[in-house]
Amino acid sequence: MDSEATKQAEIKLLYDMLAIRRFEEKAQQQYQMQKIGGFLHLYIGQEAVAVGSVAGTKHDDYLITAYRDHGHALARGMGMNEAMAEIFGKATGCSKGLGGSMHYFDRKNNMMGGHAIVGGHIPLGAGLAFASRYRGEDRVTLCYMGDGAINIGSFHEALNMAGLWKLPVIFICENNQFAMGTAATRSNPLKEIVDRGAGYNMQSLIMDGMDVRKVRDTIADVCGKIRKDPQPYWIEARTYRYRGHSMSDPGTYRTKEELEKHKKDDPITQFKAVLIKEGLLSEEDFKRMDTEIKALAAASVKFAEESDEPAEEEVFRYTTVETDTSYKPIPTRPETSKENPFHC
Amino acid sequence: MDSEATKQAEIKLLYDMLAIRRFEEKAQQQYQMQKIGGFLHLYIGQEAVAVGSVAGTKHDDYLITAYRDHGHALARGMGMNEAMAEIFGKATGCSKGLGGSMHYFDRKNNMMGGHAIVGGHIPLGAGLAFASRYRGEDRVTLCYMGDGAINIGSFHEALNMAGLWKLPVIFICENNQFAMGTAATRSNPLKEIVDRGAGYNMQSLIMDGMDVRKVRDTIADVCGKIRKDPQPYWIEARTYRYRGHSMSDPGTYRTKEELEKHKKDDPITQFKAVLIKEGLLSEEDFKRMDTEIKALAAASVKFAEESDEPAEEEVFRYTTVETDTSYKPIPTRPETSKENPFHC
Amino acid sequence: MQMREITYRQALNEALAEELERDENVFLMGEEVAQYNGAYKISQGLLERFGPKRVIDAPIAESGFAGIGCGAAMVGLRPIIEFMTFSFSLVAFDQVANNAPNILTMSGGQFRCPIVFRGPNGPAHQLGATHMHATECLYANIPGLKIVVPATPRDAKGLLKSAVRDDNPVLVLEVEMLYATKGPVEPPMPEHDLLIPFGKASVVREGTDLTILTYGRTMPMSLQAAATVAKENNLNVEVVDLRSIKPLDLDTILASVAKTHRVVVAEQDRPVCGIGSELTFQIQHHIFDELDAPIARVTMEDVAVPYAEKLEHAVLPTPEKIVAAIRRTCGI
Amino acid sequence: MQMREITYRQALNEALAEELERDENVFLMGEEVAQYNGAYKISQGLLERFGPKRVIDAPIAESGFAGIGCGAAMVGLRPIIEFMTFSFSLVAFDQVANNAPNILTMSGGQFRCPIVFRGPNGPAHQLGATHMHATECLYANIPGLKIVVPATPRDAKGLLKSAVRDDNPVLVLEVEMLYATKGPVEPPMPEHDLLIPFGKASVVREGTDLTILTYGRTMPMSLQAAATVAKENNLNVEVVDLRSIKPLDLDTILASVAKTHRVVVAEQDRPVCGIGSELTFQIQHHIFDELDAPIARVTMEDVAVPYAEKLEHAVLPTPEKIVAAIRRTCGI
Ligand SMILES: Cc1ncc(C[n+]2csc(CCOP(=O)(O)OP(=O)(O)O)c2C)c(N)n1
Ligand SMILES: Cc1ncc(C[n+]2csc(CCOP(=O)(O)OP(=O)(O)O)c2C)c(N)n1
Ligand SMILES: [Mg+2]
Ligand SMILES: [Mg+2]
Repeated sequence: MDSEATKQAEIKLLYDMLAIRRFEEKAQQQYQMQKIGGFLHLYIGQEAVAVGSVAGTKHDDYLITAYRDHGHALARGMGMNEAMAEIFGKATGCSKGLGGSMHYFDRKNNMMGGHAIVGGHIPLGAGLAFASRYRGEDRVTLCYMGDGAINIGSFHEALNMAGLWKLPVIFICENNQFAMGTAATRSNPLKEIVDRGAGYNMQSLIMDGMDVRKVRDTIADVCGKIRKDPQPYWIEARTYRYRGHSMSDPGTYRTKEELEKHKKDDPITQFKAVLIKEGLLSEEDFKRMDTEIKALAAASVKFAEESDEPAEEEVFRYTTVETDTSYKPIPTRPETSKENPFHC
Repeated sequence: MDSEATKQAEIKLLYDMLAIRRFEEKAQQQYQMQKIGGFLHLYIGQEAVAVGSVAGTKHDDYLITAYRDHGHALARGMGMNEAMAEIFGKATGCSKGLGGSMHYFDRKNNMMGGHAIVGGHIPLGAGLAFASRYRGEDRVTLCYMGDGAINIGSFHEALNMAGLWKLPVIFICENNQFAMGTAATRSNPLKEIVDRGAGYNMQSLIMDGMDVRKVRDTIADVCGKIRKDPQPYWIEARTYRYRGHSMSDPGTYRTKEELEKHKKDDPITQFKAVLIKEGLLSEEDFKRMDTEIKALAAASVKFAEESDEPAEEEVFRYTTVETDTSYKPIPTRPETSKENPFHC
Repeated sequence: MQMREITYRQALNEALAEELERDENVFLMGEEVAQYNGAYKISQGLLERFGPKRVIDAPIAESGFAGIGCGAAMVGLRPIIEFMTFSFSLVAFDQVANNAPNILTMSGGQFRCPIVFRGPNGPAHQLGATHMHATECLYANIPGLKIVVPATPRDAKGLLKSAVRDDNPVLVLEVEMLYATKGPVEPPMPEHDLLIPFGKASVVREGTDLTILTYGRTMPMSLQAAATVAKENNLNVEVVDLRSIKPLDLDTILASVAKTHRVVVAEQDRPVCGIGSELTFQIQHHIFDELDAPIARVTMEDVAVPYAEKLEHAVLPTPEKIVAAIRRTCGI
Repeated sequence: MQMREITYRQALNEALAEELERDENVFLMGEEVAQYNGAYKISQGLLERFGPKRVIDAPIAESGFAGIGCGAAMVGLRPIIEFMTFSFSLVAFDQVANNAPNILTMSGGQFRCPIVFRGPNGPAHQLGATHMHATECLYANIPGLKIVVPATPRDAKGLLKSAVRDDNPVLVLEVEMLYATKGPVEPPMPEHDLLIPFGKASVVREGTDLTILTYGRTMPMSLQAAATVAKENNLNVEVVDLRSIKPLDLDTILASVAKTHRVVVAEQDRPVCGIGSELTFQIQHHIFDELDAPIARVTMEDVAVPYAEKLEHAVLPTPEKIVAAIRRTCGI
């Protein structure tokens, strides 16, 4: 990449993080105004994980995550309009208003869903990687989960099989230190969450989830290794969530001081300072960027409000489908090599 | 213990192993004569694990295992009559003929069941230990499972909570190297099964499951430690099953040579030779013992045959029970100390 | 006795507190039940009052802690296991269906499994398809489980307390949408020990023209529908709140139907193999000749529940749908 | 076309082989399906023929490999997941109920989940309570799943092949007790591509006096019962094999009932909220006036299935019980 492209790529990291932040602030506001129902789990504080890791992948690598999914979807290229319309329950939403905040899907961006049963998507993630291995593609799957999810059975079963069959999947534990009100130290006996990989003889590492560049570089590096030599990785991303678990959470399980301490590591503030120091960005640039993003977020609300509700038939239409040939599954990667047999 | 008592205890180890062997040979014969239905999973080859580990416990420590459960029940003191009657489906069986071979229960011996859903009993085992911790008893639970069971979710959930809450339970993986036809190396990515404990930060060790004394001493030692300092252990017992997975298994997944090789380590033959060498037993003594045991096994068939079938009402009687005060749960251990609070 | 107006939530909380107080073998375990005071605040204050031995936060491992409860119950503890919602009990299905009820049978009666599984069940509001399972009909199919669904604060308290004292595994399926509703309840212990027996339905509105069989979330909807048709159609509808799904109070059900000859089942679960289908079988089996019209049912639609509010509303039971079913059944 | 007599087991094996041959996206995964040739030998020879990429032994981790199947299906593979028995699918319940069918809805149609779950379902012989679950009524309650239960070799082959080609999650619930039974089946591919559509019941015996609605294990029992009452009571009983539980062939069912006016449901599952209760609801709902007698059902008893052979026999459906139900329903 030439230096201008490099520069743009760096700035895009900041842009994407800020976009997630402003989008969610807007969503939070709408929720408080009761324009949105259901649960709303905000990603604020964790933006570097989604943005950095997505930046370390190719666009056709698969992404799958839990219900705290706005960040991953936006980082992968979903527009704010689609994202906001979904939580408004509109037909123009990324899941046509049928999924809601916890169930964002975006096929064109290979975002294979937010999933709301804790741990339930981890086998799906292994399955996506299984498909890539089956087809001899060098595609990598990124499967995100929370620190609370590592205690449920489906986590174990998926990691075991991923290890056994050398599936090309990175399991990223976004350790934001709490599962709802339960500190990670109260839900598992490990010294460090990264240690859980040892039970699967799996390559394991920790990454600073507040540093977007480190995340990107780690994931890019690991993806490179996996493409050459398919195998799963277990990565603990150390991060923090600034908001409550969901909108109804009073957050009494942590002190103000703890929260403020972590806010000092804010991935956006930190990275903005770095870019300014490196001369890639001025305070002015940042303001302009922020204004632009805020306008997009505001516009997304308008878009969502003005969009139509999904028609009632949609529900029935998507309970079962007619089997037909018009539906095309995701195409295999061009790099497909039939030479790479899948050994179970 | 005086030396005569010690001697008797050593001989009892051999006796108990031989009793299991002969009982199951008889059961196998009855199955082949079609006097028994359902599944029949034989423990032959693994006797040292059950006998040794039970010898390392106190009688009111809890035992729980999977469907390959005859050995554990007999080692714990169940009579052959009750055991044989159960697989004959008779009212005199240990579970009144309602459970069958896979579901042996024996309350008076604190044998908390054979359980037929792979891994499904592991949380129960943790629950028994939880109850002991809750009551401040220094009782230990022995929870056995196969090498195939370590890949299922409930295993993971139970070990995680046992580690978290420091439950007094020994998880014993009887690694007989196969889950039905699947070699352990084809079902998990570990170097050694004992490594799985690392994912739970759990004290872990391997024991030679063909050496009854080593098993007894290991378990006695670990029980002692747990009584002082409650915590779970993860133990891999290396063993081998000589018969098929169940009676219908042709066993084509292993070679005759492999089987013969392992038969050289036969826990009974080995230990008999040791006792003879140490002068605790003569060849004559052994023959007498064997004759006595064989007679018991034969008598158990007669007992089973002559026993009544359970009455039809029994089924309905034990689907739900009347809540009443006549039912007494297992009493707490006399050593109960209310001083030992349970911290979650 | 002076009745008080308390919420369904508070009633459950009192039941838990009274049973924890009464018997030291009783403990409460589940996700966020202790320090967080419960995701839906049912266990508010219990950690403080009873301490961490009796009120226990579990990791996200429903199958594991359901099983731990079963194991502890086998040797005499009386666990109350909270599922944050019963949609999450699906990951523990095998423990609830294969261990809790089978231990008694398979041990030939040697071991009992006195365990309570409780938590909100059935559709809430805009949570999407994964979080909206009404599980009563799934568990009703499993022998050995008792199942109750309280629709009022008084029933919530009295049924939960009875559940804790029952020697069998009992599911107390609560209704999130009713947590904040109020109703009269007897004073707390020690003044009064409120126990409501299982297997007793409650005729919450007497009538002669048609019987609505209902429970849980659709119970207040049924009363509303009955009021509407009373006013608009001059129909006198009887409303029977089943309260207990298993055992079922067939006597009360059949007596009501034998009186009205017409039935609408208003249920919060899905239609196929649901509670309504079972009730239909039972009624026609026992009093075939008493029926003057086909039994109608109002249920969730047989679709994955959509997120969008209007769509969700369209697929869930409503008072309007119950009114329509009543009119259809009465040929109006 | 020359029909052959082959077993139900062989028919399933052929179906798997033909579909694996036809589409390289199809793979078979489950415990012991490859090297061991299947616990019940349904996949005999498939590893040898298609290799370890297509026929895959999984660890004991039903939830995990069911979920892996769903993930693979989302991107275009066509997994066939074998549960060694459907009793073991209970540990994977959430994957089958919450992921397989909901992905389509929740993604607003972006992703399909064309997956087949198959294996023996329902009571076998003397395996005790944990191993005897008939799961059809549990899964029938879940929207988005299709469910078929073949009772003959031909149906086994044709329904399984259709399942593999369906774009929705399909459960093929096989009957272990019928694996060894024989019946006529068309020649294999390429000569004939046997596809049996879902939602079509089959009238396996015509009659005028009473309709037996049945499927799976109780289908041959029903034929036997029909023969008995033909001989002993001069009754001419129609037997309808549902074949497909969901979608249900209401047309055929209602047409038969409208002809005979009497119904016995002979089902292999448990009574409460079972298939029979749903059929009863549907029939009375659609053709209330056509019924001359209450619908009777013959099911497993609502108890944990005991091990002892005689007791087991006592709680399972039998031809004798079906005969008795027929006579009762006909007032004999
Ligand atoms: C099986 C299951 N159990 C419980 C829940 C309720 N629940 C939703 S989120 C959550 C906490 C998860 O914490 P973590 O995995 O750390 O993710 P985070 O919220 O921190 O992103 C719980 C208990 C659920 N959705 N699924
Ligand atoms: C959940 C579940 N899946 C599958 C089975 C079928 N099954 C019974 S035993 C067994 C193999 C278990 O092997 P292992 O744990 O090594 O114990 P072993 O038989 O060697 O004693 C399997 C797959 C089951 N009973 N439960
Ligand atoms: Mg977290
Ligand atoms: Mg084994």
